[in-house]
Amino acid sequence: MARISYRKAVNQALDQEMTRDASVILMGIDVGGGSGGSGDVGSVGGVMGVTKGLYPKYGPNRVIDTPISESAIIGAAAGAAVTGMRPVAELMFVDFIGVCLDQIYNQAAKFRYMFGGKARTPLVIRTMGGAGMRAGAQHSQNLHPILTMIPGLKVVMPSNPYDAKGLLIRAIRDDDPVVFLESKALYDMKGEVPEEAYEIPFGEANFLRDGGDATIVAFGAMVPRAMQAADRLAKDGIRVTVIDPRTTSPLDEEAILDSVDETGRLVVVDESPPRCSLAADVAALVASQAFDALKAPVGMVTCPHTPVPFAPNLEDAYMPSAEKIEAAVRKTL
Amino acid sequence: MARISYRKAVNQALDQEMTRDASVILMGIDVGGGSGGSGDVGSVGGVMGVTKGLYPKYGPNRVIDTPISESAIIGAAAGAAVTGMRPVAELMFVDFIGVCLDQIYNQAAKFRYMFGGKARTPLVIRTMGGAGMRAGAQHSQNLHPILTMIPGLKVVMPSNPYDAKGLLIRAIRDDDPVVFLESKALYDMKGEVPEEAYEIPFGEANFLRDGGDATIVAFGAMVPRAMQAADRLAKDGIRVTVIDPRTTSPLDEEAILDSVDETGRLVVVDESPPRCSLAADVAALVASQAFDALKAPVGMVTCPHTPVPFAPNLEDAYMPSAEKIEAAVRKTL
Amino acid sequence: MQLSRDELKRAYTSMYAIRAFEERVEKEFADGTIPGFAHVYLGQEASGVGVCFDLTDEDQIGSTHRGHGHCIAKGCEIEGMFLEIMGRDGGICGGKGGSMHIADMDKGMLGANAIVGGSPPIAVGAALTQKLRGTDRVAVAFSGDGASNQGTTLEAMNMAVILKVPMIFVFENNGYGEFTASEYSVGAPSLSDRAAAFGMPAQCVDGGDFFAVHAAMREALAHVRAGKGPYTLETRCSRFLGHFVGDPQKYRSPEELAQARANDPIQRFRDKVTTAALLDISELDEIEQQIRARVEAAAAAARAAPMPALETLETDVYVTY
Amino acid sequence: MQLSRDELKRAYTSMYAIRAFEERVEKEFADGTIPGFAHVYLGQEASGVGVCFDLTDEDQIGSTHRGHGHCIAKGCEIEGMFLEIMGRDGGICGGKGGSMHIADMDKGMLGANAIVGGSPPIAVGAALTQKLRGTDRVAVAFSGDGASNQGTTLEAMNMAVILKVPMIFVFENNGYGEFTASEYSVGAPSLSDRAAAFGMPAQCVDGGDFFAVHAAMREALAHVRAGKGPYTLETRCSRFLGHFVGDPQKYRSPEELAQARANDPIQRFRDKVTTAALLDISELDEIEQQIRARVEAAAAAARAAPMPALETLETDVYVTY
Ligand SMILES: Cc1ncc(C[n+]2csc(CCOP(=O)(O)OP(=O)(O)O)c2C)c(N)n1
Ligand SMILES: Cc1ncc(C[n+]2csc(CCOP(=O)(O)OP(=O)(O)O)c2C)c(N)n1
Ligand SMILES: [Mg+2]
Ligand SMILES: [Mg+2]
Repeated sequence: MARISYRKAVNQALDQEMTRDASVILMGIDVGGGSGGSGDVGSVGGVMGVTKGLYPKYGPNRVIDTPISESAIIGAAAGAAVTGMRPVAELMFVDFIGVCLDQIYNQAAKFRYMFGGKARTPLVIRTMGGAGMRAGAQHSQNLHPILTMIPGLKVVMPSNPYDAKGLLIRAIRDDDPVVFLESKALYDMKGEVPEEAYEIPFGEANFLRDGGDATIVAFGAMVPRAMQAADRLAKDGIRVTVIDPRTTSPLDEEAILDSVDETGRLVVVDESPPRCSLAADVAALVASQAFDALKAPVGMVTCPHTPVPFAPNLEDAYMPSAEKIEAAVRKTL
Repeated sequence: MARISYRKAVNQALDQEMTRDASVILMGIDVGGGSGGSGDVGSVGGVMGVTKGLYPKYGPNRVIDTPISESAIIGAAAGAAVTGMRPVAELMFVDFIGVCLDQIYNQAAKFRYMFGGKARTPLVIRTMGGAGMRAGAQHSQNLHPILTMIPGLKVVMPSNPYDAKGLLIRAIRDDDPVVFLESKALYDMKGEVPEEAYEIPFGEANFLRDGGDATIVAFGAMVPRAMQAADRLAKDGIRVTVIDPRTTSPLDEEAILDSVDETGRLVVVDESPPRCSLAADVAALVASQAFDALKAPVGMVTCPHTPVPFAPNLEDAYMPSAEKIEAAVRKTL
Repeated sequence: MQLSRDELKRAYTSMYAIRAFEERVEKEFADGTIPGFAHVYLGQEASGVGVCFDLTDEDQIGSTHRGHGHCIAKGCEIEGMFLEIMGRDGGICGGKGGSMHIADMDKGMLGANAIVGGSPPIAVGAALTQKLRGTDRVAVAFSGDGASNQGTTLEAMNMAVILKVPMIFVFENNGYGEFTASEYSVGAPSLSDRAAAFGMPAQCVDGGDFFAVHAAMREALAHVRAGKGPYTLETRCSRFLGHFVGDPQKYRSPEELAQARANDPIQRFRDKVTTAALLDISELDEIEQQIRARVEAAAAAARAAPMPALETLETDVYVTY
Repeated sequence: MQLSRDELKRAYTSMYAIRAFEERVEKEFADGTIPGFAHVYLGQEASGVGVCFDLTDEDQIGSTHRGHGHCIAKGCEIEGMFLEIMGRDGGICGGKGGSMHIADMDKGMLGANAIVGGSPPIAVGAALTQKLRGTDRVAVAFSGDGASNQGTTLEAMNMAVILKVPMIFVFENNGYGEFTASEYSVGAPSLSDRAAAFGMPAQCVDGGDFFAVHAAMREALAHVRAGKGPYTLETRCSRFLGHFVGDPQKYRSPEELAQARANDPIQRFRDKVTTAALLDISELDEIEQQIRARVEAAAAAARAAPMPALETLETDVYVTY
């Protein structure tokens, strides 16, 4: 099996699905890149190079450069989806949902329910989130809690190349609107990824490690950090279970509850400010449905209730780290 | 003391603050109403009549009708605030934040932090939320979790006329951006309200009832329902504490934790879908910080993970009711 | 272009169906049988019908909060509409949508929309589908004068131009967005000129005149079907009632209100076809009678219909979850 | 209008400061001393300086992700800017903002903005403050050609017109939004014509010519200060580098890249003032030397400066909480 990057895994999923199904189209700002310019059109392939090579292969009708008009991008993708296409719209940074959220949560996500089950909106919104790139307060957020709370939407947070490919293929084949939240901190992460297409189902957590002393639940870019913490703890003989739910909506509640039933201790790691976070969401799930198994206060490792700071030392301090996760686990013991 | 409606209490707060401070201005769609028309300009005073009478009194420079351009409304209010005015912008229904969220969360709420503490943005965004009016999926949401999670923003949810007036006066005098989320279901609720201006501080919960058997935390329009549930329980000799935090950010964590320390049982009532909700937020707070006091699983009474349905019977079933709250409390006993 | 007698009858049937439906909505609302708000289309019938007259079920429209007229003009059944608006089982959307969210995919009706400016981006996407599939179908986005100031609408215009999609922006300028006059809220001297500056042809027509709207729409359709990109049509309409049923409209002078009624598109249609001896009065009256009867029956049936089953509260959020 | 020798020197100082600052940023970025992204203003100096030349500290500007030039033109100190861009203690924003969020309230600089289309609505509000206070101050919103398609920008234009606020929309059309040409992304034949259709006067000028920009800006200021409402200025600029430092720009032909440099606003200013014998070459060279020295020193000091104290992570989120 080839070792490829998370970036490449996403690219491969898009490529294979576009080949398989002519109704899959990409649209977004510079997903091709260079439209209207005097040079090489399609040379860019997204600001992070994720869609590179697809414009040359599939052309301007299937890899559509758009103006900087996110409401029109997402809205048009929703409109194309509900009339039979399978658009993959790129929202360059998830930080930009503020200019197009209506089309996501009041339109695409609600069509089916509002219309009594008669609409089908196979829309994927690819976007990227997360801090650590020194990109400042408006380009470093994750915002998955805002997305997770929206009924009608599915939300995916892949934490490694293998999952990125399989979950994206699943997302494209899914008949509901899906937000596929890539982690910009993970684009260069490498891992083994099968060449052929495969699907990873939604709502099925990945158990990365088994251990009876405590359960760590982590999402997206926090998963590798949780694993680091698990390694450190293992050196002291503390064995933890590490769960990556992979999709935040649907959430594999059973996996989490079952694990806490065994370990009695829970730490949730969430790269977002604490209020109404996914950390709170999972903590509340356990406090309401696995309370009797709980032996210690639930631990939550989140960012502080502040915007993301620019200065590297502040940004590092802002994020959940392996150290903080380790300390939180120790506190539950 | 006069008994006035929640609607009138909001109106009175605006009126008194506008008289006191010339830098307080209102802006929004039809806050005056009738601009450019052939009839009586300022005759409307907001789609719910909340700002009625203010246009005739303060004129078009201080009660500013705007186009249907929420990003421009909120952005202009933020820009006016950061340059010295104290605008109260109306976002007619909170459901519309999807077309202007960027100006709220990436701009107004982040100015101060991003600019190293040098900006001051005394902006109030008045908006209304909540189901029960048969207004359908796009006019019935609350969306306070999205607002509560935003660092830099304060969020107020008044549950009665007295609080509405005192909290709005506080919001207008506050130097930070505040979202003042009115409950459309409560506009006709009457209560005693002093004629003179007064402030209710943020982050100080209101204890509506004391009882040692369990703690109910409820927000906005759910507070009267929690009180109904408390009444029903009282008939069986079950005494509950009912806490209305009044502001969701800042949240009076101490009040909640202290109460749970005494009662050992918690039910949170939140009119929103369950995921990443305020119910989850409070439940997680308690599960992490008052775990040792907890004697039973935390109860959460929320709406289901669905859009708000239109049909009256479905909408009624959608909302947390006194019955559901009562049942949730009994489950913790 | 001369319309046949059958076509004229079809146009009148559609316009009058809207009239009778909305008058019934007004009455039912007053009687308390319609929950929530109701924004009726009275006075704007010629606009919706003129625009939709040459569209098929495969052409798509995106609508607004004032969408009943668009639904009927696009072929939705009034029986299902009454059920929906009253929140009953069997409504077009199972009672879950309501007045502001009626959609009928089979009729190419992509939904009323309670978000001002919600539909134009969606319609761009519907048009994109047609372009990519190489059909000669089109998409239409209805917006009001008020909606013309929403950023989503303005973005959609530019996007439609650059993607060259077969789409028509219809701005029904009835002079008001809620209680604010377009005179005040639209900075530009003309809505259609502002649209034209986005790089597409635009026309402004008398929205009270079915024939004018229909003729302009034919030009628009010819343009977009030829692959020349989008087109804008502004129809100047009169809103008979207030923003919603029950609005006292103090912001409009009595003279203006009287003037709005004087411009009645139904009466103008009648006058035109009877003066030109294209249809007899008796034919028109017969159409009216049939429609009145159907509307009565549909409303009565809806009033008597059961509410949706409680189990449906949590269904159809997702295809799978 | 003829500028004095001192004014010409001030203009050149400002333009050259941007040039030297940005070239230094390019270098520091390559050296790894600037974290994150850097979008430099090289090639657009005449636009920012021409626009800001007659503004005072009480006039306000809203800027973009490409904001360094606007900051300097508006009077921000380059020492604080280097500290900020490197994320150091003592930066204009305490190191918390970074390149895309520099603001300086004392200078009427309301902030760079990393959200495309973020500033125009805010600038409408700043202008509203001036209108309500009855001052003769103005607000300027800088946007790029790409930002001209964002709904927030378009809404702000209409809003500014109807509120008649003293505001100038400056569209710096450098031909590209990231990697996409405005030729493609702007459906309208001209940005300024599109702006004009919103109901305000608009001009398009050569953004490489300080004198042209400045003259147009004087007209714009006269208009808005007379209470006649907003104004739009499109400045056609050349972007020397790519979207960000490090962009290989394969989407631009070598000829186009060469052409961009050929249109160098600094050189054109030098040529103009020396040909007309308004300033001596030696005077210009002296200005350059002084600025180079100051930039060197400021960059060195910033490199040597400490990071912000960790305690500041959680401060200044609120005034009170
Ligand atoms: C985003 C948004 N803002 C505000 C509203 C409230 N609202 C509903 S209809 C309406 C007026 C719309 O005016 P116009 O587009 O002219 O349509 P008309 O009612 O005249 O048909 C407003 C402001 C809304 N539904 N959505
Ligand atoms: C809402 C939003 N969408 C997309 C981006 C990503 N982005 C940053 S700069 C830019 C291009 C802006 O182009 P233009 O307005 O022409 O300014 P220029 O870079 O040419 O100065 C884009 C798309 C963003 N920052 N914000
Ligand atoms: Mg209107
Ligand atoms: Mg540009």
